[in-house]
Amino acid sequence: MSDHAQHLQQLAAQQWLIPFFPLVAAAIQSLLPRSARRLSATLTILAMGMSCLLAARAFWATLPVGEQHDEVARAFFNFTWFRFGTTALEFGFILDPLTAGMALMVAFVGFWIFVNATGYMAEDENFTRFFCFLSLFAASMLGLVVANNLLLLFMCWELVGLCSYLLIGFWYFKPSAAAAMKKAFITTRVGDIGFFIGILMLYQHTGTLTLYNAEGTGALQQAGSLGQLAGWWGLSLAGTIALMLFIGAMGKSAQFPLHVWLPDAMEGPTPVSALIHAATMVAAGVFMVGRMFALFTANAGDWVMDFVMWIGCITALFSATIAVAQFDIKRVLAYSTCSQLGFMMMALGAGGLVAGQFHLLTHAFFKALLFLGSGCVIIGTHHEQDMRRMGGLRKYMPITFWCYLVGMLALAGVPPFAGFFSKDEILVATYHHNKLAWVLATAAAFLTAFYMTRQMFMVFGGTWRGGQHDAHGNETTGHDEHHGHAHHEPHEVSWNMWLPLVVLSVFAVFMGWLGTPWLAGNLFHHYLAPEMPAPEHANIVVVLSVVVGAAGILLGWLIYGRRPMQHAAEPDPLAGTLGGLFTVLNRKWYVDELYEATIVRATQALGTLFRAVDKLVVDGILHAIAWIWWGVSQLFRWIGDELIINGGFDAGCESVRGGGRLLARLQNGRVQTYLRVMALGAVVLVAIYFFR
Amino acid sequence: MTTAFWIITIVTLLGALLAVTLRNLVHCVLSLILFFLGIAGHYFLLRADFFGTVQILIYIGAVAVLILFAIMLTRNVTGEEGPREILGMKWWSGAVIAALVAGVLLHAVRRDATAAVASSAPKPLSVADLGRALVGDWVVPFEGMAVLLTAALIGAVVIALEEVQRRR
Amino acid sequence: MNAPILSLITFAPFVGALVVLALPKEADRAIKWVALVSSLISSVLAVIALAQFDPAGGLQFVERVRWIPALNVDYHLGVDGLSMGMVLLTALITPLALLAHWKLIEGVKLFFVLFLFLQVGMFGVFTALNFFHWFIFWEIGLIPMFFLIRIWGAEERHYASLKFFLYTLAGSLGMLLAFAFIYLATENFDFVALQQQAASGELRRALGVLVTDIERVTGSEWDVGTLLNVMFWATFLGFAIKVPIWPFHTWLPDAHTQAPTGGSMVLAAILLKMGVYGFLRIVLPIFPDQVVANLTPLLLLAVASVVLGAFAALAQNDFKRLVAYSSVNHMGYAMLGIFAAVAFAPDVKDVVNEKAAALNGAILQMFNHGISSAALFFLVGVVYERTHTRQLDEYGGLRKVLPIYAGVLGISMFSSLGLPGLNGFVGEFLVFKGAFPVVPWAAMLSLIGLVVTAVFLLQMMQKVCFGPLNPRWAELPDMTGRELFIGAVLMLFMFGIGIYPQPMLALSNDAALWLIGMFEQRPDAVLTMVP
Amino acid sequence: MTLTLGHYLGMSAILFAIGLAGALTRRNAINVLMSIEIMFNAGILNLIAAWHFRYFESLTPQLFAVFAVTIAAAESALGLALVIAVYRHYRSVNVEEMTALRG
Repeated sequence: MSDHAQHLQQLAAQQWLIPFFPLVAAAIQSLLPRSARRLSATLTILAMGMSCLLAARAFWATLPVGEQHDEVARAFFNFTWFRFGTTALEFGFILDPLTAGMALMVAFVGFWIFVNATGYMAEDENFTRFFCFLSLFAASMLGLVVANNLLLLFMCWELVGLCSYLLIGFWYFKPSAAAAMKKAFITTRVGDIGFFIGILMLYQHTGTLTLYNAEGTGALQQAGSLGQLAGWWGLSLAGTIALMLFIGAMGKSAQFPLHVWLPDAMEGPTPVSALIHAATMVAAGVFMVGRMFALFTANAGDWVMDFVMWIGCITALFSATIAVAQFDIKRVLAYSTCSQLGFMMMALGAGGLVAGQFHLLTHAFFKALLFLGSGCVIIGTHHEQDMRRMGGLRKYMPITFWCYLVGMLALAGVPPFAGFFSKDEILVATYHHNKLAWVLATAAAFLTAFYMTRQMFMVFGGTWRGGQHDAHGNETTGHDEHHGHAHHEPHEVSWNMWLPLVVLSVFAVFMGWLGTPWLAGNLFHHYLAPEMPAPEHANIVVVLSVVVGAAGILLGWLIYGRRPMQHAAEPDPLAGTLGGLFTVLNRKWYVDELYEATIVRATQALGTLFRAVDKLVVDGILHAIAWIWWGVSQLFRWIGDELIINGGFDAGCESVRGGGRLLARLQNGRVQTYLRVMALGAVVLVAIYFFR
Repeated sequence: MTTAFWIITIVTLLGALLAVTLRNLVHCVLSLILFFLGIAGHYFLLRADFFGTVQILIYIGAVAVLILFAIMLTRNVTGEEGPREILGMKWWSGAVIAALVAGVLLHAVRRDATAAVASSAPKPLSVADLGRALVGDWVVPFEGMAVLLTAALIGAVVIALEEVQRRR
Repeated sequence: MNAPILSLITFAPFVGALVVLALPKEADRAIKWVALVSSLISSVLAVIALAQFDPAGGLQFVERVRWIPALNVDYHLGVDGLSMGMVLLTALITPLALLAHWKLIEGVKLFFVLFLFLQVGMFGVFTALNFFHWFIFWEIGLIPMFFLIRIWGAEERHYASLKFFLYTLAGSLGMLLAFAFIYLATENFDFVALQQQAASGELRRALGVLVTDIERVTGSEWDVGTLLNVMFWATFLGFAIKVPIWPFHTWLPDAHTQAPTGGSMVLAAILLKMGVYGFLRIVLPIFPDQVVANLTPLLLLAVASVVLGAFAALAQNDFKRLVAYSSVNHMGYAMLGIFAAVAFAPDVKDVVNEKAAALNGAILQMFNHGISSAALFFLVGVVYERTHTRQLDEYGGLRKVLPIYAGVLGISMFSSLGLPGLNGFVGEFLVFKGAFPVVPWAAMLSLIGLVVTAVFLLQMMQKVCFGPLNPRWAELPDMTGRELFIGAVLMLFMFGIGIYPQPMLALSNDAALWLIGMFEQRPDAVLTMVP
Repeated sequence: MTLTLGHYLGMSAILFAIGLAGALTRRNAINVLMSIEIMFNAGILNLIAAWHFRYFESLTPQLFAVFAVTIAAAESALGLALVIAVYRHYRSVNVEEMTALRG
């Protein structure tokens, strides 16, 4: 074993430290009183800083050095969690480029989001709690990234879901937030059932959930042989498992048709949106698919890869169309996240592992930037989220504006910003794989450029429209105390809020160069997957993507830039052109309504049905039995009282009651009645004996 | 023997019937004594002379007298039972049940092969044999019986005394 | 150690009850302390037993004394991996339940005496190895609970207590008859001996002799197989009602809802486990062939418990009823694991380990459900004490005034939901891990339950704690120190087992392997039984 | 016609039924007690008859009869004491009014 490998081994054994610091921070903060605000924030940021440094050290160690750069640097550390039967369930941590890159990104972006959050949440009374949840979130996300075990990954995956539940519902007193938090958890859990089945199948057939181990019997190391076995629905076993895992990823990464929770998740505070719903948590699905890529590609004949690609493609285009018609500043970003995640999935489905993961990284930076930027806008405009009541913010919030512009250009795919290179790589991968998907993806890219331009002009262009409007609804603001300031002019935000924007902007500009084919032959590809051939470049793709990007921006300028909106009440110019379609898009193609009418209704109906079954059928039978008993006892009473005993006997027996009624009729206290019954019983018994 | 049997049987049955149907309690007791006498007669007929004697001593001498005392203690000596209830629902149902029991028992007797055994005219047991057996093999039940009798005696006293104490 | 530790554990509360009986009625504090201390003595002894327990050692701390020679009945106690966890659970939950009623005012003496008797019954069931006194303990568990519900229950306590009593009594009747037959055939009530006789086929042979006798006397035709089947179903019914398995579960929501808080805690945490434990200790060892032959309907019932229980919970508007239905759902997982562990699946790779996962998971699930359901019922009680309503609609936004309560409720809820890191997850994962390869269809159907469980629990959380605060509750005080202590103890176990389940699994693993081995070693017998 | 065991058994069956009828129909507790005595005697008669026809080598039937007579005597003494006590309490010996056992 070389020195380098040994070093990696040591680092892998320390990978647990990366999630450990935020976890400890969360544990400490859960016990802190509400007043310990400064301590809480300091703890969170310090812990995240530690994680960030550790992740950077790990990243450094995985960088290709010397002659061994045609092979992935991978080290892992496994240990026993518990034993059952004659076997044991192992947990483990891994260190390879995929993990290291992702961990560094999560820790780094997370760190700056936390810094921003100290400003955004400055006035919230549950500040401490918020940072506790943030730390827990960071811990679970980092745990997910460093896991060398599918079950550990799944557990962190669920914990990430828990944190999103807690943070989306952070303003729990808003009914919409309370509903959204539940929706997020349940929707992702539907996907998780698929994930769970995948885990169970994988465990059954490989006998382990450890991804890599030294003996070469890890689950992923057996992917090849799984690819030879038959699974369900014409897939190989590996393909079936991959499909199941992908269903989980669909839930987490908000892929159509499990995307519905993501836009609602905007109910949480904006840094949460940035952290969970843009940069990192939703990325978990893409990361997981990347991590389990060996299963997806184990059998070339499987349709699971096409499935992934088409789901991604549909999501990319579908969400992009919705984003065009939204007015909530965060909602536009949310759908754009959906759409970008679709791009990533599409890339993975087209075989572009590197492209997908690369876009994941770059997107994390500029989407976090955009979300934090929108958070700054929201704070700067005193908790205004409706873009129609913004405008002209360029004047009031210059730093935010410039950073936001960088993020927007990166998202729109304008060269040389980060998004251009990564999206380009995706389009190239798709182009080689399926032309139709490529065309649709290009259309989605066009829409992306368009709706981002629209947002820029609505928010920063034109003049301030907020003052013209009466006090806005309580639902869109988390803070009642801000209500009175609604008419104030917007202002620039404090340094701890804009500094993260600046830092992230730098990355949004330069990050993409790591993955350009023109610079040292795609550095990122060599880092992540040196064993895979780099995709062949296709000029038409690049040219076309630049063209559609420019066209989108141009169209946006034509519609929204040339003649800015004057009043908040003014209808969207696009609404006139698109007519009813605009409403459909605005209402998100009515998917929520469809679910409400079908699945939700059906679930509730089933609940009512089974409650009724319990009440009417099961208890009904029970009560029927009880009534039969009662009836028999009544018969006895009739025979006993009316026939055997004098018919006119007193009312003394009438006072029998309740359950005792059963036999109390016979137990009238009269010795002779007992004697009669006894004699009759004897007769019956003897008669049975004789005449049997 | 057969003739004697039938005569005594008729007496016994008559005594029993009257004892359960007459309304005057004292008449009932008198009929009961007749019944006891009949039973004693059967015992003699069956060569269980000792039991015949015991029957007369205990039942007629003790039980019947006891019943008479009870009658006198509870109501006026010739007290009647109240309105006649024959043909009432209760009477009929009781009679039917009794008839059913009789029917079942008679059926059992008829079915049983041993019922056809004729008399082998055994010689009477000596009282001395009985006494030896009682204090020999059967001493434990015998002692138990003694305890039972004592308990009954004490019980009867306590029940009677209870009222006395309460009155005090 | 030669001290009869199991007897001490079992009867310490009994002594406590006697002391309490001797105390004057008015001495509330003394009564409570005596009850708590005697209950805690059992707990301490149980921990001592745990320290000396060797998971691989089979039955331990065995006490065997000739009791009724005429009936061949021994006083026979012992614990193994199947029962040790349950003894611990009883030792843990009962003192907490007593503590939950620390502020009780009415009928203190009777309440605590009944509770201690209840504890005796529960310990007795988990330690007894002879049907004779096992059954006595089994019924002892019933009677105090009946009175606890009847006297300290809520509005419909009369109906609920009677239903509970009649239902469980009717269930145990069949069991008693079945054991009467077994006794007639074998002249034996001892679980260990009966298990061996069942394994060697001796039981069937003895029943065959009995059947010929019966045939000779009655002149009718009997069949041993049918007789065994009837006996199996009679025994099954007795335990199925206790577990409860759908559709024998309807006593449970009523009883739970009407019972006082501590009663519900013990009922859910321990009494239900007596049913599952009965399957492990009695049904599986004594009727192995019948279990295997009837596996499909048994699995169907388990799945029905999981799915229908969850759906029925979804439609409840009563906080306590909802939690009660979640018990049906959760015990369904345990039953699924148990039935999966005995299924005949020769094609599955490494089948012993799969089954070991399922059975260990089921046993762990029993313990976990004990913890989380006790916590949930306790929390229902806490909020009911303050608001005097159980209607979910009437709560809302309680997190604002009861932040600590909301936190504890949230953690307990997630523990019940099976969130990783908390105890529920490990048990459910193991059950599914084992059940999925062995009986895939049942596992797949049960997965529906996982989603619906999440739905109804989150819906409960939303209605209780989130949303705008109902102004009626603006002045509610948060949890007191005593209440928080109870919650904290339970949460400690939730986190402990969730993060490091190895100690719990180590307790049960060898016993589970033994039970599975019993089924695995007799494939011929099993094969002939399967129609 | 020779006399058989059946004759005695049959007769005592009828006597027993008569006693039963009395016990079932009479209202007066003393009457009931008397009826019970009749039933008792019918039973004892069976024992003696069995001894006579079947088990004359054995002492057992007669000894059983001794015990039965003893019990019957004790019973009637106690029963009558009870009747008296009840009469003092209720001022009545009507068994239909003695319903304290009512469930």
